[in-house]
Formats: sequence, structure tokens, C-alpha cells
Amino acid sequence: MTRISGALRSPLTFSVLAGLVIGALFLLGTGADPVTAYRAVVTGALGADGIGSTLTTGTSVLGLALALAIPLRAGLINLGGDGQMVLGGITAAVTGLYSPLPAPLTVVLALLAGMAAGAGYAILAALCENHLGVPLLVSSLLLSYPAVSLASYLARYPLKEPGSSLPQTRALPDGVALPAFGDSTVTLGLVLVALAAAAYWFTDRRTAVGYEIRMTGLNPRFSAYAGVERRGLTLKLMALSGGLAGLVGAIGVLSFPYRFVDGSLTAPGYTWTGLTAALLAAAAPLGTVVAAFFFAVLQVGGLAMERTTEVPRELTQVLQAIVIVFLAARLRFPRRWFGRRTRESEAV
Amino acid sequence: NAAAKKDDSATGASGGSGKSFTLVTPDAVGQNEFLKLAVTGIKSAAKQHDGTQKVYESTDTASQQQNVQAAVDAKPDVIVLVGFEFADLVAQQAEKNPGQQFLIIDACTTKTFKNVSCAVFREHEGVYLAGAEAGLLSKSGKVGAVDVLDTPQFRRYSDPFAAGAKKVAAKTQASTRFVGGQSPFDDSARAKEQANTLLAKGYDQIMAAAAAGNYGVFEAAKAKGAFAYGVDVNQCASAPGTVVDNVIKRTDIAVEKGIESVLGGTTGTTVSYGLKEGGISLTGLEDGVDTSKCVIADHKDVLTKVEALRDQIVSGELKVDDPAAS
Amino acid sequence: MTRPPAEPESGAGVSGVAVELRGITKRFPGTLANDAVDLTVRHGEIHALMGENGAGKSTLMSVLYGMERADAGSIRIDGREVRFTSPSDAMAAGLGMVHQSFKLFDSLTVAENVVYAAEPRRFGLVDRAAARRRVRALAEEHGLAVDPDARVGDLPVGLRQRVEILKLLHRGARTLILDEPTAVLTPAEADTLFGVLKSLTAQGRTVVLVTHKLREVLEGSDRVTVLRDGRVAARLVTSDTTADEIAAAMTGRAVELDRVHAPGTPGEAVLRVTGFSTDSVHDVDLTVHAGEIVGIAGVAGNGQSELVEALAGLRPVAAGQVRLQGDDVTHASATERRVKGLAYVPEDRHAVGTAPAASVADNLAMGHHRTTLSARGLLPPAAVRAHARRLVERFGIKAATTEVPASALSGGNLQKLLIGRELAHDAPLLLVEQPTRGVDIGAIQNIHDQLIAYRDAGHAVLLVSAELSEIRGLADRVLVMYEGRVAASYTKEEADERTLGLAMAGAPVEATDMNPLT
Amino acid sequence: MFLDSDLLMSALRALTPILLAALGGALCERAGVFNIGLEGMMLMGCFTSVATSWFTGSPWLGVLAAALAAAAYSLILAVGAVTLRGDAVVLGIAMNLLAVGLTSFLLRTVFGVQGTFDDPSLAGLPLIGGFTPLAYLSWAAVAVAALLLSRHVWGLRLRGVGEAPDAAATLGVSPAKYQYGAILLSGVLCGLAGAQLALGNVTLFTENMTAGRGWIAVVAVMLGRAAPLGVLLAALLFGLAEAAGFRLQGLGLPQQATDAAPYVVTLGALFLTTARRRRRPRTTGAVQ
Ligand SMILES: Nc1ncnc2c1ncn2[C@@H]1O[C@H](COP(=O)(O)OP(=O)(O)OP(=O)(O)O)[C@@H](O)[C@H]1O
Ligand SMILES: Nc1ncnc2c1ncn2[C@@H]1O[C@H](COP(=O)(O)OP(=O)(O)OP(=O)(O)O)[C@@H](O)[C@H]1O
Ligand SMILES: [Mg+2]
Ligand SMILES: [Mg+2]
Repeated sequence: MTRISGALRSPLTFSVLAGLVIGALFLLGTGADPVTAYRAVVTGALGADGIGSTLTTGTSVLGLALALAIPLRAGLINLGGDGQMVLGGITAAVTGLYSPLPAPLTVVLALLAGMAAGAGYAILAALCENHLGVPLLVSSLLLSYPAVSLASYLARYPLKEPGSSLPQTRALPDGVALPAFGDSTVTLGLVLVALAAAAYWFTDRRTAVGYEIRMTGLNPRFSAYAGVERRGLTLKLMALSGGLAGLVGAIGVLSFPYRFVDGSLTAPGYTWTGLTAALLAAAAPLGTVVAAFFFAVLQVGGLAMERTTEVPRELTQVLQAIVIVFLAARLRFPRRWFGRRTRESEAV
Repeated sequence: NAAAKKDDSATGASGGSGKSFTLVTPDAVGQNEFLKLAVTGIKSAAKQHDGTQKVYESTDTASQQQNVQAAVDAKPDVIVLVGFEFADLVAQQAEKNPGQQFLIIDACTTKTFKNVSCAVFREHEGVYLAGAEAGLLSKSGKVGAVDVLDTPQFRRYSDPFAAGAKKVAAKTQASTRFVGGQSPFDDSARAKEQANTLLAKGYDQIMAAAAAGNYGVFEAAKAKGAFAYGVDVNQCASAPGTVVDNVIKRTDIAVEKGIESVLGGTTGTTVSYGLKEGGISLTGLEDGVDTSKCVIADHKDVLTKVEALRDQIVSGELKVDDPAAS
Repeated sequence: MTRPPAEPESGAGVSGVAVELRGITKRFPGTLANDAVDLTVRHGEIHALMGENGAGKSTLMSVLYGMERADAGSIRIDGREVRFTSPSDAMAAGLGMVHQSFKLFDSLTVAENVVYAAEPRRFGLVDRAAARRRVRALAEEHGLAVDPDARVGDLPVGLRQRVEILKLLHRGARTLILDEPTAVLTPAEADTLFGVLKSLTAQGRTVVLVTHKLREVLEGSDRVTVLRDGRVAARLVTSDTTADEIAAAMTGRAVELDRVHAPGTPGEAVLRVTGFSTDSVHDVDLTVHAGEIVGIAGVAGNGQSELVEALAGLRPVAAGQVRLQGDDVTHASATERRVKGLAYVPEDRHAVGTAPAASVADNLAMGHHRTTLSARGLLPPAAVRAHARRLVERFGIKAATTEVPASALSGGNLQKLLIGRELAHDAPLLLVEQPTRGVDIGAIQNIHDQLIAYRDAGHAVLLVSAELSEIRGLADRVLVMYEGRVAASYTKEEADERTLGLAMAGAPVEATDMNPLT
Repeated sequence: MFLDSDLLMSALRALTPILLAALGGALCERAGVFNIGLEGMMLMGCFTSVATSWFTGSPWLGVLAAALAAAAYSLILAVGAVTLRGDAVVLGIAMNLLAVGLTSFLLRTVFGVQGTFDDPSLAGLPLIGGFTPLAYLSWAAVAVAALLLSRHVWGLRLRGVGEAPDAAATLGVSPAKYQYGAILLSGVLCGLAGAQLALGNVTLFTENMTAGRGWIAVVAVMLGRAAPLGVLLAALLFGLAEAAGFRLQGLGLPQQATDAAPYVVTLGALFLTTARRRRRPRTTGAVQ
């Protein structure tokens, strides 16, 4: 009972409710009916027609939310999810197109290659922080842009589909695709991401490494004092983070339309949504999963709401941001995200 | 356009024939002239057939996918999709839903399906004529283009422009810039700077194929006293005295005619619209040039030469290279 | 003493009341920090305010200085009732305060620090030339020489304190409040400070001095007010009192002031350091044997912390060798050293020694999480909780549950947690820094007993402390560090306070009688 | 030479909004508040300036309204981070998201369009010698900010607050007040940056039209070590890289290469400056 009342009084509940109330005021302001609009979001995302889309979107959002939560748990912010994901995608595409192996093995190889590419690129950002003194936040963000440009170049020139008006690679050979459930758009990718979430939960709760990561996030000087080597940890966590982002990219390419389409991985903004989900949950494993699913529902439901009720889908984006604003005012995060900066602003 | 959409559903509710059409766009319609025309097309088709219509606007691949799925689930008589982004999606859905009729504008599936009809445009023919105008009007002998991205589709707005100019003035120099950046379709500031780099080198005729960035291109040209060419609809009013002419792409006609023929039972075909079919044209070649606010209205001599070229293309005597065909 | 005595009639032969606090009461959630406190400070006197940790001294001064609002009571300055809502009000009334931790801007110059928030201006801009002149003039007048253009971050502690005092003088403070000003000073620097304070009072200024050091009070003050548990426990005239009387007033019982523990019985060398250098430690040789406590004394900033951190594997080594139980660990990582047998209690328990936001259980697990508590990389939450319950019991840590965050513990309990966790490693070598800083007297004795017991169990302990009495009470041998080097080494018998004080100040080893505080 | 001066013009135009926003970011940085909400504040400025200019017909009122609106928007950061002591980074990220959603939502409800709002009768800022008055203002702002920070009483106190807020508090200087001041000023500057982008660089509003410029401003603050002149140099570097990128396209370099150029150049500059700085540690500055 106390647990339930505790959960109800938590900042999270407050923020979500406050967000919904403010969203309702917005709706009333534009002359729409909040109840109808919210019902449209829920049925649109969780109804029989919408659940498939929600799970598909959820795969990407959750994948990136995990990718960003893992370093965040140790107080590191990776803003380069886009670049890592896109490199993972284009690498998977190259592997899929040129691998001489049979299709099922090619799929596995493409997934691994995508993860390796994302991981490698994320490591680059970690090296920038470790050895060149550029904060991870900035190095990962700046490195993201050239990666997106590179993938775009590859898709438009060396790998382009002849005759297509779209900047996209050739389609992967038949069979080089992640198995889907029935004739839905939900693929095995969801399972992979769910497995990653389970592994993260297990590591976080029940292993010594997970403990070290949590303590580093809560006080990096404390964990360093006890012998946790920060540079090495940064490197490993970024590799994992980039690997997961790369996996999301590879899943995207190995799902419909089975090719790398320039911009299609980054345009839906999974990286930002994933980051907000991770922030919302303070990178806790279960919380991140719930938050990611919540945002996937908002995104898919928002579009459905716009189709059925004339309320612009931007409302759900506003809702999402308001929840975070409210939560941020109550949340405290690890000190060493940005070197001494945060400490100073916190000292105020 | 929330307000406008309410009207639609109102007219939709009164529609009596039971015919229903759904339009799915790849991007927000907003002030995208090309998509606006498609909306016009589906509205007049609904009116003609006394039916209902819906517009689903997408913003990215994920929402395109969801909107197409939602459209398929609603089972209208015809689903109209505008843009090459939909080729893969339609192929997939057409196979799964053989009873559903699809109409793609501006692209087609690689395989042919009984239930997929296509309408494509030969923009390059119109752009070629605009290039000819530019070649005739250019004082510096330099004509350029600003495209959204370096893709075959957008190259249709730059390469034929150069070819047209060289046809009428052999020594003409041509150059193309691409907007690029983080949001290439919306970044008017970058589009403007790209146009400026051309203008700085003395280019005085600019083809603007920069989507929302076109307004930036016009502003740049206007400031330098140079000239620009618009696309899709008459954009001359945006910058009178600067915009010479426009390559008109009658998406509305393609939508209307496409629906017409699908309902008439002709499906699984691809119709190509060019100068000959009246799907592509120049503002200068249409009625009402004199009230169009276009610069070309003051250059009847140029128009005469361009009309001659058009006739050659229509008759097949002159063939314009298509950059997207390679 | 059951009730505070009446206000004594005469002070040090001066008249007029500078500051008068009446019935000050200040309540924090769960704590009555000040309970109807009266305090009278006369013009031109040095008035010492004493009391144990948490007695309410800082709270009272915060109320006086306008940083906290009292729940009840009144304040009179020069006989006029005042009501301060911010430090600026207090400053306007002629008060000035030097805080226990310096409140300076490291990146700004001395002149900028001094004039901050009371700047000489020209056309709205800071008149830097005037600021410099002002600093020079004040420095000259009061014998507080310091370069106005130096960056404060580059200055040693003694000079920083001068800057703090210059700040007050620049604002024309007539009453100066100093909160534990000598905690970080060498005896010689403290001496100089008292010289300055004396000359200030001679000019008619008034000084309120918060301190724990009995000798300073006896030598330097005119009158003493003692607080205990938020109440006034005694009002004394310095010339008529003794150290024992003050200490008894502070604790409410007779206190054994200089408890001396039985010496240890050194065995084999556990830690052997030769020619050891880092960027701020130079050529240090030292050995610590099993069954022995080696104390390192020194003024903060002379390399003690850096030495210990480097020994713990947290700083790069420039030269030399470190052997732990015979093995060369010069370049071993912190983890490797811990595995070899090293435990470490760092100086800063909040920033380094714990993660305040993590639970007590998680805090107690650190260091044990890879050894006794885990198997094959797994760390079962149940094992962590059981371990925490054991240590909480064994070391008497007061915590509601083992799942509350460590930030909910009082400073003393947090220190017990930290020391308990490290002692539980049962490592042959324990490095301890400032084990009792800011800890009250009961906890101090408990911690000292634990350290002695640990030594007597045959472990080696290297103790760094700024508290000379602590070093003298615990250490079997004492090293003094000065400017990154081991400046002197003494046996327990040789290490009297004066000798250590002089060595800490970098004085040549022959004795002088100049220090009034010995 | 014509080409070179034109390159500089182009760079200067590209950098004006970035410079204005980065100056705001630098003030916050100096006050000890890490402001990564510049992008969102700027976007609010873009929308408000266009909406106001459209309804009143005066671009000047548009500029004024943009400054006010962005300043009001910046209160989210001020209240959240300073008063409620929330995490400035999370707040900044949320503000950026909120601004995209809010402006798109308003675009649809106020103008009834989606994507872009453009109209020939929308009044933009006049050009004087090829630049808008706001561009001149931005250069003046660099000088004013430099003077303010290094010599003015307010600047000295602000720097103190940023470095050691408790020390400032003991001297009767309220850190919260100065931090509110810095954040509100950054709001005003970002509002101006937005107005410059939407009524100066172009004359229209497009969803998400800031297109990452606010993030570049954040990087410029770091690169310029939160000093106005440093920020100017950093913004100039970025502007030149972008302008040169446009030109390189003319030489046949693929568009993707020129897109990436400014970021690569910025990263390189960061390497160089942080490497140099690490040899001489400083107590202030954005980069540890
Ligand atoms: N802000 C606060 N909130 C709650 N309790 C507080 C606060 N400040 C002080 N206290 C409590 O008030 C009491 C008096 O504290 P104060 O800091 O005045 O002691 P002190 O005599 O200065 O001790 P020390 O010698 O350690 O400096 C302590 O019990 C302390 O825990
Ligand atoms: N700002 C505050 N808010 C709430 N509680 C406080 C605050 N400051 C101090 N306390 C409480 O007051 C008690 C003592 O705090 P203080 O900072 O004086 O610790 P200390 O002097 O390091 O250690 P101790 O009081 O155990 O000797 C602790 O229980 C602490 O939780
Ligand atoms: Mg205390
Ligand atoms: Mg105190």
C-alpha cells in the first residue's frame, strides 16, 4: 500500500498528470475536446490497428532509449545517437548487399556489422573526451553530422539504386530480412531490443559492473576512489551505447523496405525521443522501457489523433516536452555530466 | 491545415455516392505548392464523383508507413499517394490487398500490379523550356540552379535547365548548388546563401527547385537584381519583377484524371504527363500570362522562340534528356 | 554547571556594547540549533565563542550576520535594535564575517576579491586603479601585505585569509566575526593572525572568534562564551579561567584533554616508499610497519593529500618505488592495490568517500563488491543488504534502514560508515586522512579507539591529520610534510606540539620561544 | 578580391543568429548556468517575430516581440534550474523539444498552415550595407558584452556568482538574481537571433527553421570559452566554414562533404584549443 501511494505521489506521476492537464487546456483553447483527443491517442496507438505501428516505433525508440540510458547511468550523455545509428544502418546495408553468405547468415552478419560500426564510431567520441579533452556531450554531437553525411553520400552514389528518384541504396537480396511476426511490420528486431533491455536490467541490478556504473553515475569521484577506471568505463559504455544505436540502424535496414533510405532513420527523431525517455527514467532499466513505450504510444497515437480528430499531432510533442520540464524541475542528476559545469550550477 | 480540413469533412459528410478517396502525402502540405495541388485534385475528384475524401499528411518514413496502413485499413475506393517515397510501400500493400486500388503520383512501383496505377511527369521538358528562356534573357551568359538535394529527381530541375539555355545560346555557362544541411527542404536561409554564391559569380538566371527554400532564392535574386524561375505553380506573385516564369506541374490534373480512369476500370497502367499531355507547362505558355505578374509577360519575343521549342518537343522532333532515367 | 551564570561585570577594561544578542532561538527541522541564546560583545574586545560540533556556533553567527532568520530574539548593534534580512544589512551595520571555508573567487585578482560588491566606480565601470590603491593602503595600514594583482587561486592559505580580512576592512567593518580562522593555519601563521587581530582591537574594532582551540582562546581572547546543545553553557573572563573549565563547560563533563594511547609494537614493514615523487610530492621516503601508526602532520596544501592519493593509486607517479607487503606496486592501479591489501579513508567524505545519493547499503558495498560480496561478476542484492546490516551493527552506525540514502546520515555517522567500510577490508595497510574532521567528541573517541584496535590487530596505519592533538595521541611516529617533502621525522616522545608546529611552518629545526600559543 | 569579400559577407550573414545566441549562452555560462536551450529560445523568437510582423506589419515590433517572447520562454530555465534547482541540461533539452512542438502547433492554429508560413507581404528587416540592423547590433553586442564582463560592476559580480555563488551570497550579492538576469538576457539575445533568422536572413517561418543553429551556438560558447571575443571568433570560424563549404560545392565537391565541413572544422578547432588549455588549467570556461 505504501508503495502504491508512494508511486502516486512521485514526481513522475505528478509530471505526467500536469502534462495531461496542460495539454487539455491547450485543446480547450483551440476548441477541441480533450477527452475525444486523448481517447483517439489511446485507441490509435493501442487499438488493433495501431498496436503494430506502436511496437514497430517502440522498437526503434526503445533501442535508442537503451543506447542512451546505458552511458547515462554512469553520468555520460551521448548526443551522437543519430550518427551511430545511421552508420550501423549503412554498414548493415553494405553487408547485406555484398555478403557472399547465405541469406540467414548474412542477416546475422549485417546485424553484427551494424553494431560494430556504431560501437566504433561511439568509441571515437569517447576517445575525444578521454584523450583530447572535448566533453563527450559535444564530441558525440559534432561527430554525428559527418557520419550522417557519409551515409548519405554512400546511399546516393556508390550504393544508389539505379533509376530511383529516391536517395536510397539498392534493395537487399531476397531473404536478407529480419523475420516479421505474421504480416505485421513488427520484426524480430523487437525481440532483440527486448533482450537488450533484459540484459541491461540484469546487469544493472545484479552484477558488480552494474553496481560500479550506478555508483559512477551518482558520484564519479567515489567510484574512482574505489578503483573504477573512468576512461576505460567511458570507452566500454560508449561502445555498448553506439553498438545498440547501430543495432537499431541495422534493424531499420533489415526491415521493410529492406534498404537504406537516406534520412529515413533520422527523420522520425528517435534519438531525441530515446534520450528523453532515458532522462525521464533517470536511466533506470525498467523506467526506460516504460518511458520509451509511453513515447511510442504518444507518437503513433498522435498521428492517429490527427487523422481522426483534426487535432494537430504536435500536441503530443508538446505534451512530451511538458512532462520532462516538470520532471526536470524535481529531478537531480549525476554531477559529472559536463565536468565542473553542472557542479557549479548545482552549487547555486 | 486544421481549419481547411474541417470544411473537407463537412463536404465529405454530405457526399452521397459513397465513393471515397484518401490522399497520403509524404510531407506536411503547408505551403508546398506541389502537394497543395494534389489536395486540390482530390477535392475536385470528390466533388465530381459526389464522394468523400480524406488527406493524411506524413512527415517522415514512420508516419508515411502508418498513414498508408491507416488508409488501407479504412478501405476507400482509391488511395492516392504523392511522391516517390511511396513506391516500396505501395508495392508491399498492393500485394497484400489485391482488392484495394492505389494511384501513385510522380512515381511507380518497379513491378507492375493490377491494382496500382501510376502517373509520372516529365518535368525535364518544362525545365528545358525555362532554361531556354534563361539562355535568351541572360546578360552574363551564366545560368544556375538551386536544388534541395543532389538526387536524380532534383537533377531534373537543373541539368535540363542548362541544356535548354545552351540550346539557345551555346556559350552559356551553367552551375548547380544544393541546399543540403540539417533540414534541406525547409532551410530557406541556406537556400538563400547558396543562391548568393551563384549570384556573386555573376549568374543572373536562377532556377529555384529548393522546396520551401525557393522563397530564399527569390529574395537573393531580387536583392541582386537577377532573375529566378519557380516551380509547380505560379510563384511570380512571391517576388514580382524577379520571377521570370514557372515550370508548372499539374498534379491536380494527374490526380483527377487518375481517379477517373481507375473508377472507369482502367488500372495497372502508367500515364506519363509532359508538355504534350498538358501535365507540364510554363506559366508563360498558358492563358493569363499578362496578369501573371511574371517577368516573361514583357518578353513576347522570347515566348515566341520558346513556343517553337515546345512544339518541337511535343512533336517528338526534339528530345530532352532525363537525368533521372540514367 | 546547571544554568548559565549571569553576564560578568567587566571585560578587558573596555566600555560600551558592540553586539548584543537576546534570546536568539533558531529551530531547524528536527534540531533546536539555538535555544534562547544571549551574547554580549563589547567594543574593542576579542570575544571567543566555543562549543562542540553542532553546538550552534555557526548558526548563531549566521543569525547575527543576516544569513539565517532567528525564530525569536533580538539583535542590537551599538545599542540600536536591528533586523537583518541579508548579509548586506549586516555589512551596512558594520559587521563583517570570515567564514570557516573561505568565500573567495579563485579566478579573480586580490583587488577584485576585496572590492567585490563594494566596487569603486568610474562611469559605472569598476575603477581598477582605485581598487588597487585601496588594497595597498589597507594592507599597509594593518600589516596585511599582499599583491593586489595576484590571482587568489594562486595564493597560499595564509594569504587568502588576509584577503578575507581585507574584504571586511574595505567595507569598514567595525566588528569582525571569524569562524574557525586558524583551522588551516600553521602556528606561525596563526600567530601573525592574532597579531593582526590585536592591532585591530587596539584601533577600537571588535572581534568575535569562533574556535575549537583552547590554547588560542586562552592566549588571544578577552572573554569566552561557551555553547552546548544550542544553549549558553558558560560565560567566562579569559584571565580568570582554565582550559579544563572551558572543556567541561563544552561537554558538560570533565574531559581527559590529551588522551594518550599505549604505544604499538611494530612488526614487519608493510609499506615501504622510496624516492617517491609526483607533481606535488618530492622524493619521499617512508616505511610503515605492521602494528604501527605513522602520522603525517602538515599544513593543508603541503602534499599530504597528494601523497596519500598517489599511494592509493589515484594519482600518477613521477619517480620512486612503492612496495606493499614486499611487492612492487608503484604502477599498479587502485584496484590492484586494494587486492594486494590496502584500504583507504579519504579526506572528503561527501565528495570522495561516499555517494550521498546512493543507499547506505550500496555505500557500504563499495570495494567489497568485487571481492567478498560477488561471485563470477554477479552481485546479489541480498548479499549487499546482509553485508550492510553486519557493518551497521558492528560499527554502531545510526541509520533508519540500510536502504535510506547516505545523505540522510549525520556527518559523524557518515564518517563511521566510511571508516567501518574500510576497516572491514581487514587490509594489512590502512591509509586514513582526517578521520575526525567535523566529528563530535563522542564519535572522535570511538573512531580513535577503532584505529588503535586495528593497529593492535597487527595492521599498519598511515594517518594524515591536521589536528596535532590527534596525531600526537595516536601516532607511534610522526612525519612532518612541508612543501611536498618530508621535512622532519619524530618519535612519539619528541613530537611535542611546538616542535611539530615549527616544522610544519618550514622553520629550521632548532627551537624558539616566539610562539605564544605553545 | 570580390570573391573574398563576398565570402566574408556570406559568412557574416550565416553567423549573425549564431553569434547572438552564443552571446546569450556565454552570459549564462559565466553566471554558472549551462544553457543548452538556446535552440528552443531561438525558435520561439523566429515564430514570434514572424507572427508579430505579419499581424502588425512592422518588422520592428516583430523584433521586439521576439525578444520578449524568448525572454519569457527562458523563464522555464530560470525557474526550473535556479529556483527549483532542477537539472539545467534536462530542462534545456526539454525546452528545445517544447519549442519545436509549440511553434508547429501555433503555426497550425494561428496561421492554419503546416510546414512553412510565407507571404510576400510579410515585412522583413531592411538591409543597410548588405546587413540587417540586427547584424550591426550583434557586433556591438560583442563589444558591450566584453566590456560588461571585464570592466562593469555587473559583469564582475556575474563572474563571481558563476564561480562561487556562496561567496557572492555572503557579500550580499544574490546569485539567483544574477542568474535570472543572465538567463533572461540570453532569452532576449536568442529572441533577437530568431528574429534575425526569420526576418533578416529570410522572411518566413518554417517548422524547426533553426535547424541546429542553437547547438552550434552552444559549441561556440565552449570553443570561445564563454568570452565574447572568443565566441565571436568561434562563430566566425563556423560561418566561414559554412560559406566556404557553399563555394566548394561550386568546385564539384559533393554536397554531403560540404554539409559536414563546418562540424569537422569546429571539432578540429576544439581539439586544438582544449589541447592548449589542458597544459594551463583554468578555473573558468565551459570545457573542464
Ligand atoms: N540548515 C540546517 N538545516 C538543518 N539543521 C541544521 C542546519 N544548519 C545547522 N543545523 C543543525 O543545527 C545544529 C547547530 O549547527 P551549527 O552548524 O551551528 O554547529 P556548530 O557549533 O557551528 O558546529 P561546528 O563546530 O561543527 O561548526 C546542528 O545540530 C546542525 O545539525
Ligand atoms: N541544509 C540542511 N538540511 C537538512 N539537514 C541538514 C542540513 N545541514 C545539516 N543538516 C543536518 O544536520 C546534521 C549535522 O550537519 P553538519 O553539516 O553540521 O554535519 P557535520 O558537522 O559534518 O557532522 P556532525 O553534525 O555529525 O558532527 C546532519 O544530520 C545533517 O543531516
Ligand atoms: Mg557541524
Ligand atoms: Mg560551525
